[in-house]
Amino acid sequence: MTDSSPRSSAPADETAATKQGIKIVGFLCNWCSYGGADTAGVCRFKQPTDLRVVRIPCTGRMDPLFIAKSLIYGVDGVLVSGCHPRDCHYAVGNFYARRRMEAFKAFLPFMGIDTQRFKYTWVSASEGQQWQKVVTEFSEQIHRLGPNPGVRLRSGDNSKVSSGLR
Amino acid sequence: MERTNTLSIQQSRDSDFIREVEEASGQNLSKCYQCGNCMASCVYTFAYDYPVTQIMRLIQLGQKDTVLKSSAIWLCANCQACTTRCPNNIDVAQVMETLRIMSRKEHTVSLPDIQAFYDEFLRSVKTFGRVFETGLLPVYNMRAKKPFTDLDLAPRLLMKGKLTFFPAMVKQRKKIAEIFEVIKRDRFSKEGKARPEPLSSQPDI
Amino acid sequence: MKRVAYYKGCSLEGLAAEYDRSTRMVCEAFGIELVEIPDWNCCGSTPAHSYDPLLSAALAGRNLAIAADNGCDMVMSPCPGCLKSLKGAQETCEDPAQRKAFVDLVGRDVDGLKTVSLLQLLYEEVGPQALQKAVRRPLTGHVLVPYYGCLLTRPAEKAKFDDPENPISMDRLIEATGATVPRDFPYKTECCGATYGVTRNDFVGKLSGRILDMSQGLGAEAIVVACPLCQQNLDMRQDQINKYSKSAFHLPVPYISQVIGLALGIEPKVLGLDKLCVPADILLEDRSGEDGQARQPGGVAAG
Amino acid sequence: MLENDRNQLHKLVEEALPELDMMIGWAESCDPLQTTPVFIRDAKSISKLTLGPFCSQNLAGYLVKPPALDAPPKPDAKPIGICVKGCDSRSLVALIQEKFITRDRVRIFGIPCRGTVDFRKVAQRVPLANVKSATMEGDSLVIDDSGTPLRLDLEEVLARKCLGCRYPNPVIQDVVIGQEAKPRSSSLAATYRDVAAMDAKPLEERLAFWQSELDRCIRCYACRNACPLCVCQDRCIVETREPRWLTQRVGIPEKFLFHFIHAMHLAGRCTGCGECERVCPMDIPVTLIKEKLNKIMEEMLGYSAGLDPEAVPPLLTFNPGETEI
Amino acid sequence: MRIGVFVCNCGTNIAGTVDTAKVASEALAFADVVYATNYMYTCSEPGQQEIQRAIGEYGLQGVVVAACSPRMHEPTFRRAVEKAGLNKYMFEMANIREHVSWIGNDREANTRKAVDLVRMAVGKLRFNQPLFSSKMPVNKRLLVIGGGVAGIQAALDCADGGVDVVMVERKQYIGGKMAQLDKTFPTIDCSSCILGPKMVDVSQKENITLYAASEIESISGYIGNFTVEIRKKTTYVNWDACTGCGACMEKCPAKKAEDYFNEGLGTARAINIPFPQAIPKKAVIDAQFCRQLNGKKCGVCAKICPVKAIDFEMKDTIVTEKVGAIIAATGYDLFDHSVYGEYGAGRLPDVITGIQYERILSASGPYGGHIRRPSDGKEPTEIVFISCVGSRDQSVGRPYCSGVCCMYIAKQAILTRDHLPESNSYVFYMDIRAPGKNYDEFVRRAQEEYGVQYIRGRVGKIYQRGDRMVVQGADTLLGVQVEVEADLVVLATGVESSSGAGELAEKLRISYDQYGFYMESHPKLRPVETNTAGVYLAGACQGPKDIPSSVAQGSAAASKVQSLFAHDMIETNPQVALVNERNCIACGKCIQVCPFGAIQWKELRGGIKKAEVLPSVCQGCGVCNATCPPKAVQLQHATDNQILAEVNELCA
Repeated sequence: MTDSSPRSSAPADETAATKQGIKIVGFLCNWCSYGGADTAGVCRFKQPTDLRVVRIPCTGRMDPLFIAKSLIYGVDGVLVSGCHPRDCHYAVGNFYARRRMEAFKAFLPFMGIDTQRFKYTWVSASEGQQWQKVVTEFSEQIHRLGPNPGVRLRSGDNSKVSSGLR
Repeated sequence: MERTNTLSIQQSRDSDFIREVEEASGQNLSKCYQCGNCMASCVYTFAYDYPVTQIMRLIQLGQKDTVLKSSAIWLCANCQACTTRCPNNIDVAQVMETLRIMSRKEHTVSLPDIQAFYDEFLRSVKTFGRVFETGLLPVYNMRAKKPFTDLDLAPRLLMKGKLTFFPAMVKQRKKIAEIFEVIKRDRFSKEGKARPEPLSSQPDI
Repeated sequence: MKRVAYYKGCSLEGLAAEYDRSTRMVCEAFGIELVEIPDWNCCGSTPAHSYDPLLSAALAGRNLAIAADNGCDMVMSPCPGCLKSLKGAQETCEDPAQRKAFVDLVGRDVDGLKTVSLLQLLYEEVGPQALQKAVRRPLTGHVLVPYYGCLLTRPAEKAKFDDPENPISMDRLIEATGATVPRDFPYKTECCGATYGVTRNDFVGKLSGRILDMSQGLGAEAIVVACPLCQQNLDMRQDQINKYSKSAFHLPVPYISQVIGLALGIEPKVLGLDKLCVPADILLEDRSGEDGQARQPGGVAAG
Repeated sequence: MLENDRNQLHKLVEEALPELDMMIGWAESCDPLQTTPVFIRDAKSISKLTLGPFCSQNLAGYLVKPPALDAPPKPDAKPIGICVKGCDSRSLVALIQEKFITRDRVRIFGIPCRGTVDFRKVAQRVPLANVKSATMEGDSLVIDDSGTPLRLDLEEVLARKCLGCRYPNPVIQDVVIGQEAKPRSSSLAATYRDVAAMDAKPLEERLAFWQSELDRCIRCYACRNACPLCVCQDRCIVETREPRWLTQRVGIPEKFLFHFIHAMHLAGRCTGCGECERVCPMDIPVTLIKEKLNKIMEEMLGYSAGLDPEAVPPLLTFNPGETEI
Repeated sequence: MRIGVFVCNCGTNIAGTVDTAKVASEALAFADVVYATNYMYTCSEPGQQEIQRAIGEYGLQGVVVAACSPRMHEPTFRRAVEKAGLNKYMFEMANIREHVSWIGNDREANTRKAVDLVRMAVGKLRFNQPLFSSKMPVNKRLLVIGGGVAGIQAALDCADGGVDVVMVERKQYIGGKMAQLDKTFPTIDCSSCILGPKMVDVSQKENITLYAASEIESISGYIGNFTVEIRKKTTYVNWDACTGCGACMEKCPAKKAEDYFNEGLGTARAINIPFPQAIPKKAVIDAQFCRQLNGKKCGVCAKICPVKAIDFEMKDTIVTEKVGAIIAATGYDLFDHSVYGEYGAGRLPDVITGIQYERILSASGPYGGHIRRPSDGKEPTEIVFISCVGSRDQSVGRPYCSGVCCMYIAKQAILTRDHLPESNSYVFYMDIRAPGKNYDEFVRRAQEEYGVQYIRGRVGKIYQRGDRMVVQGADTLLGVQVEVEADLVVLATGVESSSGAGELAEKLRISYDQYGFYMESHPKLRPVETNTAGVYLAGACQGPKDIPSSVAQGSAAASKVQSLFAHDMIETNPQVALVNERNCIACGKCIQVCPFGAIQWKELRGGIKKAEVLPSVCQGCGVCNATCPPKAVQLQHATDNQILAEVNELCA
């Protein structure tokens, strides 16, 4: 096995996860959902603490590979949120994003990554309550799934699975 | 029920009641802003002790006793006018139905004759599987101590051949009675009550 | 041939036997096969629901289950009260929280069935155009008021048929028979007094009284109904109403199925027209000779 | 029959060559089971051209790889002649659609294809070193390994991508050589049989499968280099520092991310020619990854790449109305 | 890079649930961080000075502030670091207030999260580059969309200030809803008397170009430099020639055209000038009713027109205008009450809307200012007003208060009493919303001096009984059902967004709420600005408003425009896409997806093509960046490396 990362031993993984909590990365568009998250904060709508927000200008900026990168490298969940369709600050950015993320969502499980670890949604700057709901539900969903096993091979698990294709 | 013109809100407030009504009816009653449309639309308003708008208000204030003892909830015919026109999409008729069920359970039915009629009706269903109209009325009249109700109709109905003298019976009557029994059992086991209460002062159905 | 399960309900076995008869005749005339649900039981009506909604759902649901077991996908009930119970049973069955309890009591799920009233069946499966073509004995010249009652179209989300405030399906069917319908009868869906005929006679006097009054004011010769309870209140209790409101109404109250049956040329007796308390012989007058002109209905809303 | 087709090809190329800058085709190689690409400029070499079940390479890529990519064609440049099978033609359409090549710059010699041989499947039956020659006889591949000639049913040794082929006949061509071929599949189900089989497995098994397969990946980038639509070449983000998507670290996550990048960059573009899988030295079924995305594109957005040069690839456009895609 | 981290306590707003000292001490351990501290109020003057001091003292090259939302104070801190000599883009914020301290009480988890967010900000900062704005000239012309009172006010204010104004109005006249009103509350002054002179001003100002009967076709460009295509709709009358003499109207034989100005009460001619004071006073042919245009022989207007202005062959034309700022003042529409089956669903002729009643009251209206009912022309004596029809009603999707109905009902009831002293007016209401200056006094006067009967309750049903209508409602104060027999019922239909508001918003690239009202930048502090620079709002397009508020917003928007136009040049936003030519493979996908046409081909020597971003056109959405296969085009300040750095910090 070529993988020599420190996370390759399973028990250490889990203690770390329990101690550090779950990590969810949120890619939020600056105009709507980042504002929605701010609104939720201003209104003191309590939310789970697992989410870490990356501010992006528009969901149109979202290359699905950012999601792939996050999930492959062990982030436990990825939440992308932007303006409601037709409300995009850049008119059409979220329309592009919707197709790309929808296709990516369908693709993820094929590679063995649980599609439930990724969610995209639309929340406007005024929808603080909706944001609270989205974060709470998604965080609960990720907690149910537990820490992301990632794609690294676990030590001692070198059994080859036959491809059966040839 | 006797109306009082003073109300000590905290003393008579039952906040569980608000929650129970909301849960059982599936309606959010804090949406009601007292526009009065239900009262305006209800054709039975003339007969109510509390018009339906006020029933909604009383629930908001948690006035369980007043609500469950009101005659209004038993005079509501469930005609859906209030539900159809409520600007806040509250299913008012469903709330009234919920209150009827609750008042039954709490033994606070203010109009025993209506309950007696309902009970007689259900007894007929439980016994025959169907309602035996001709048989139902005299029994109800006796129980409600209004022996002459609808007696005036009898001759004409007889002439038109509309009165039947033998109840139509469902073959699987046992199955129907079983449904009644299961419901009764679950209903009271859920409430954690020791003994099923009779439906009214009359023998149990 | 359209095959529809038929849930007639207790009233149609007793006081509303003519509704049952005329319903069967009319459906047969239009090639709709009514399959009476074998060994059907009472839906429990309001008393069951106000005792425990699950009782109501189970009683009504048993009938649906039998219908489904017999391979029917549509159930028709001419009684709006019964229909409400049937739809309530389906709602209970669809509710994830109650589904298990329901299926345990009834033996199967019933949410796949379509449940309709007689009016909806005639309006959607036959339709005014087909009816108009089938008319043998047009009711031209007769002014008839359609009275739908409170439950047939309400609440709109559950009934999923016609308009809750101003339904028009029965208007269109009556017009198809050649009769005239006054515009915008305002009490189309106002309650007639419902089950209070027995317990609160005066309610019926007041509520059904104003329906009779408004109808007469609009020049109606008869009030057409699609509910056995409405019919009892307006027809059987018309004398009681007259006594209560010191009036002298004499308005026949036929069922929609009887009116359509007459127009199709079915014998009045076969339709049970003679069973109505207020005789409806006036409907048998042939006015088609009078230039096809309706007697002008009264009131400003006419036309 | 093959002989006739080859003669026809030679004749047509001979006629066309004076008007062409060059002719790209296949020629026999030292390996009886594989041909080699050949670039013909003078008539003497035309006889090298061959066709048949060993012509597995997709030649379309040669039209767009550097230096062709950086140097725009001169206005007076002659067109390039190219031999394409059904699948290769779709790559050509995709390249025309993305404006990497213009239609009038290519003279397309369409070759209806009855499937190409995967030499690795043959190797499972007979050591490759022993194979002296291989010829087609009807639907059989006859291998001469100095013993009794070994007869293999063509279906047994076809490349995986050929088994569910819907487009054996070129979808774009100027001339056609030989007779129309019958598609092996007409349904999504048949084409994506392997994808469906994979989808049917539990999530954990799928992960284990890819972990084990991709563990072998040596990131040689042969798959990328062979892909006719991987037009970035040395600017590919798996190798750049600006931006730096991947490090040189040898780990499963890096391998996963590399294949995700390859797949996502081909989403809505991949025509399923199978070159990536054919060239993989580690025997990893990498085309399968793209097949899944192709299936998603067809089912979700109703789009198959490489059929219509006028179409817009689905991820480069949108439809405001598609609330639930 | 030498990085300084400043963790804000924000009083107890952050420090209450986050251990800010611990966040600072952990941050100090991050690579490149040479200074970290926590501070009571970092945004305060001394707080900013502390940052500036540290930049000097520790030679900081980048600064991270962990505090509130960057949407709040990013500009503040950028200015602060700029003053200390750093490029303002060498700054990052970690939002540990709205996203941390205010949404959870678990101090330990909050602190952990704050540390993560700071680590991500530091990670991103390492990849930040100094960015520089450029200057662009401002085209000092203004486009006003909508010629109602708000738009008129904005146009006149700007025109007075010397700004060239282009006004586009989709109707054939300006004045909007106010032109249809008889009187205005709470002063009862005549609507056309106060609006008329302003309308005339618009037509007479030399620096206002008016396009009536025109709509916005497309808008491109950006603040300081918009290009607008305006569709001049077919009127079949050459307005350059038309003098508004009205001869055509008099002779037009098609008399059954719909009278839109009078809200369908009465009829109009197919060729029409809707009212005598109309601006512009030009005729328009209604193609639906014109005989000539429906294949019948006519052409009377063409024969009668003294200036030969009639042109049956006319087609829409598109004109292009270039402007530097845009004010949207598209106004509102009134709720269609036909969804209320219980109020007759529009079938009862004597159930009318408030705006119809305005026309009835108006001396220039269909009945010459005499109150009559539409069905039979009789003078009504019993008049019922019903408020909240299509307002505060969830069941019809209009849960908001329209804000003006209470007042206009009071006004109409007062005017009714003035016109018909013997009449009785009843107002069914739920609450009386009269918060303006002299408003509540006005409503009280209706009740106290004019004897208007206010009944607290909604109406359940209206139906015809004989010659009158029965209004069946509730008096919730008494707890009784009430019936009023009415000759005329006036429904106070609510305010809804103007039809087509959403389509226009998409052209303007501004947001609108679920009801179609345009979103302001900040509900309190930026009420007439939008999130799209250079686009401003005035009047009811932003939400229901009465005349004084609409006028005030018109002036407010005008002042915003004039402060923009006070500059000859504006700074561009440097957070735009940039092509790394070495990596560009000239696939053209960025050009294909750019929503703004901001990327074009550029030819290098030897005919090699590369993509090139026009920084002044680019809005910075990053779709190109997400699309580019070799990632040659990078959105500055949100580059792949910057986003990846944030993700990497989380994966570490």
